[in-house]
Amino acid sequence: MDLTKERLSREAIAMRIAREFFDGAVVNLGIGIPTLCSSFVPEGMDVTYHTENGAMGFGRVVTDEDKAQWADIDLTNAGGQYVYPKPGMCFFNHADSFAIIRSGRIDISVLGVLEVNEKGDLANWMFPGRGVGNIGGGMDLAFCAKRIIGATEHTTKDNKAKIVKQCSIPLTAPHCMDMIVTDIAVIKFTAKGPILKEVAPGWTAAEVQELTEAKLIIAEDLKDIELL
Amino acid sequence: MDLTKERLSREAIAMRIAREFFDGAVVNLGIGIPTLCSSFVPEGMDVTYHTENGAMGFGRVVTDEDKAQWADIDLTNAGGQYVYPKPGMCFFNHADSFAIIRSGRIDISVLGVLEVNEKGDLANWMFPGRGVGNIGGGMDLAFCAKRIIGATEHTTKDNKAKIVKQCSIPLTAPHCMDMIVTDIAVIKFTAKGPILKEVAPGWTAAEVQELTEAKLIIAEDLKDIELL
Amino acid sequence: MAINKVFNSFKEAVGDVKDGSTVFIGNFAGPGGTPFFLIKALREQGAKNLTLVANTAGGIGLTLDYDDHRILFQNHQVKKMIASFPFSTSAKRPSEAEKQILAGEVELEMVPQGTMAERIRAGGAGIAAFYTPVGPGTVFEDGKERRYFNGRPYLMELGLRADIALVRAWKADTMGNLIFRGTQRQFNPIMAMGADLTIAEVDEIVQPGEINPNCVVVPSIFVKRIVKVTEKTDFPRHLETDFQVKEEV
Amino acid sequence: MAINKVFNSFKEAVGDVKDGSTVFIGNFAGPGGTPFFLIKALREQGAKNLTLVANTAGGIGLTLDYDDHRILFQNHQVKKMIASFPFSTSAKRPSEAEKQILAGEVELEMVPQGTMAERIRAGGAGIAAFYTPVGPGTVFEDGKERRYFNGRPYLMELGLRADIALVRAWKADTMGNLIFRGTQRQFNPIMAMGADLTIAEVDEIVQPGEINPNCVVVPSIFVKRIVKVTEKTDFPRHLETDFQVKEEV
Repeated sequence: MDLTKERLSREAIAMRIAREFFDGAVVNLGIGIPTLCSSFVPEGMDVTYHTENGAMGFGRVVTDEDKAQWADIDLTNAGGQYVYPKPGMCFFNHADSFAIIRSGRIDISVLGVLEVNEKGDLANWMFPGRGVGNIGGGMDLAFCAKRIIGATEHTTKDNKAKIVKQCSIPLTAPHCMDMIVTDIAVIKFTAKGPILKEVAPGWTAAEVQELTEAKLIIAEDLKDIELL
Repeated sequence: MDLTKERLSREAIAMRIAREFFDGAVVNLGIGIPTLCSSFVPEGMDVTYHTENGAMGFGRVVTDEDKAQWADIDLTNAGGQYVYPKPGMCFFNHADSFAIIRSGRIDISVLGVLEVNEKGDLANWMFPGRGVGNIGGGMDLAFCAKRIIGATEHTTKDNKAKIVKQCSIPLTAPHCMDMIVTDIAVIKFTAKGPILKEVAPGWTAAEVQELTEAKLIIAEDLKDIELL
Repeated sequence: MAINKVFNSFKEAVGDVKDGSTVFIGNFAGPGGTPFFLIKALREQGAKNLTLVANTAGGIGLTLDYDDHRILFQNHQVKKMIASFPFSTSAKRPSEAEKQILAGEVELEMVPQGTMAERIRAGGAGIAAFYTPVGPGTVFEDGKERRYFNGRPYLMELGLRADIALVRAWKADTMGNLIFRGTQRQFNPIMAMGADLTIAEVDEIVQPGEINPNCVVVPSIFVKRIVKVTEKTDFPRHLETDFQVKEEV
Repeated sequence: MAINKVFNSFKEAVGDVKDGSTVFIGNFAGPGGTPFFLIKALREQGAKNLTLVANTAGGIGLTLDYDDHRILFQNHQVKKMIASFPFSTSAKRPSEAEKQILAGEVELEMVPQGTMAERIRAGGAGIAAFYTPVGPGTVFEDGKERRYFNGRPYLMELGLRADIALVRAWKADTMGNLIFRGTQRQFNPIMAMGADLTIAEVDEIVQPGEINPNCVVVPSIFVKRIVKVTEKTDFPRHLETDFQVKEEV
């Protein structure tokens, strides 16, 4: 197994996930790779972002060069990053924010992943090795958003599989994953099991399986990940 | 029993109840006699009115002569009457309005009375003789306000007692009444039973008891109702 | 494509309401906050066997006499009414709803007003049920679970959702953010939250950004369709100004 | 006597906080919406054995480094923490709260964020408990009642109240009506609703009537004390203007 083989960047993972967005979609982006997705939404597509701390319809994360003019501690996303104001945005309290989530009004929730198993159970809140974790708002999203997409490197820093047979850390939500996009694969979770739909350019299904503990079903129409 | 003996007017009942208000009190006034109370609050006393339909801190009911200038269908009390706007008033939705009631933040709720029994159970929502009724927001108030004061004529139009041994119509809330002010008496509900505290000028305790089915305890310091 | 939820007519906005739908209607005691024109359009549209959820069943006679959802009863479109104040205050002028309820043609579920508001809010917030202190020991306890918390009795009440919400607001932006005027607000915001298809009748439609984002009462996500009122009603309203403030009242 | 809830100093406003109190603190990921000066005053005041309820346990390191309620841990005033995001994001820079929690000096109750918000809202709304779809099949189900509604599993969660709420708002009128600026709002309005004594730290105090009554977010009835911030903080904020709007972002 060639572990030095080129993988997709974090931006490319975000780019692939952004292709799942649609005009009019209401999307919640978790901290990390998920936040990057907002930079790759096609021109002319109207995606509305929701953030747990009580805002919708705001713009992208403020760039470093814009911070002097645009950074405002009263306009941040769930990761505490500054975002641009945008016409039509609105604010609401935390109970209303989670009323939106719990009542199934988030079309797509993009979440980070620590482990996901064959059944689509997600575990992403307990820090590996620290014995502690932050549940935050991820559990509400994982249980209640219409569609959950995972965004992650395919393996841990020490090359352990993240797509496993059984999760070893506490779950965020059972049976919640719809799809996961990693730096080498796109996998869809189904009642039959996880289906490998796409691989990173230069990777084979067998190579992806080798870095995956869960048994993958190879899609008949398996193809290379397309980013645009 | 002299049924033609003079009784207090509806305004006088309201006036006596207004004496129970205090500076800073949050008060909810029901439809009918209760609404009249707001006209008799002493000068300089700050009483805040709450209404079920989502407002607090508004003014009195708009007078007939002021209607042309001040009547506005978007500024009404629970009886649908126009009220004056007042600096510091605010509006909220119906869920928040009853959150205020249910969490015990109404100091005094003044309610109409059809029947009240010795234990202080209140029945005031089923129209007598029609077999139908409107529960409205009265039940929430009767269960949750800090103090419930009843406002009513002492007897029905055909001279039947309203203060009874057992309520004959469905309850609004059990054990909720603190005090009732009628056109001939002020009665306080206690664990020992209803105590007759005040009588209308010219009335004796015996005369009040005669128009009352429930057995009244006569207060040692029984006195005439004072309105000012 | 920029989101634009504006519909050109009330007729079009309610065109696809199905027979058997559950419909929230913003309503309290008087005309303020009632979506008359949507109600009128729904009568013309004609959907039958509706379950209506509103504070009154229309035509209660407490204030002005006007055409609210009583016209849906007159047109025999209602199968069931969920309300806190369903009956006319005058025995001499029973509403059409009252007649149909007493004749057994329309089923009535009466709910204490605060419980109704909380049930609607729970439905919109993804909460299946909750425990309220209101009702133990009364006829409203019938068929409900009683449970004690800290020694106090509570009743379990279920969240309530609707297929359609007809709401009245003051202004909307084209994306669907809503603001309200005074006590017009009442049930409207929570009903907007709790329906699959929320349709708002408003006095004015503005561009996104024209409503101060700190003042938005109903976030756009809850609203699917917006229609502007063009016809004048003859109720007293001072739309041209903010609320005037009268000192010493 | 006109109601006036303005206090002249933070010290005075928190002067009577008792040992053993449960305290809500408005807080999310960054400095926006956190009542720093009230927290600082509470540290000086010194009440011990507090139960804090806040989204984080302070000093999480997700954004800027600043003195939030971590100073209450540094001063050993906390007995129990209820939070959704209690730990530092960096294993190398564990917060003081984290050390005390892991050492068993402080008890931790971790609650999913939406459940925490709803529990606070329920406490403020007189609701004893509610059923949420969040949590079945996870460790957060432990010790809770599971119940099915329409075939879907829900967990029963209890309302949560506090003795004191320390909240941050933008402007107050002297009667206690509050408005907020952007995402500063977060937990603050529901915490204001759910405490016996709510104390608000604000940028500006105005006369009654100066806040548009249609825009009030927290009705005055929920707020008991107000204190104006006079010291400047050096976080980026553009208080002098409404939110500017950048097109095409």
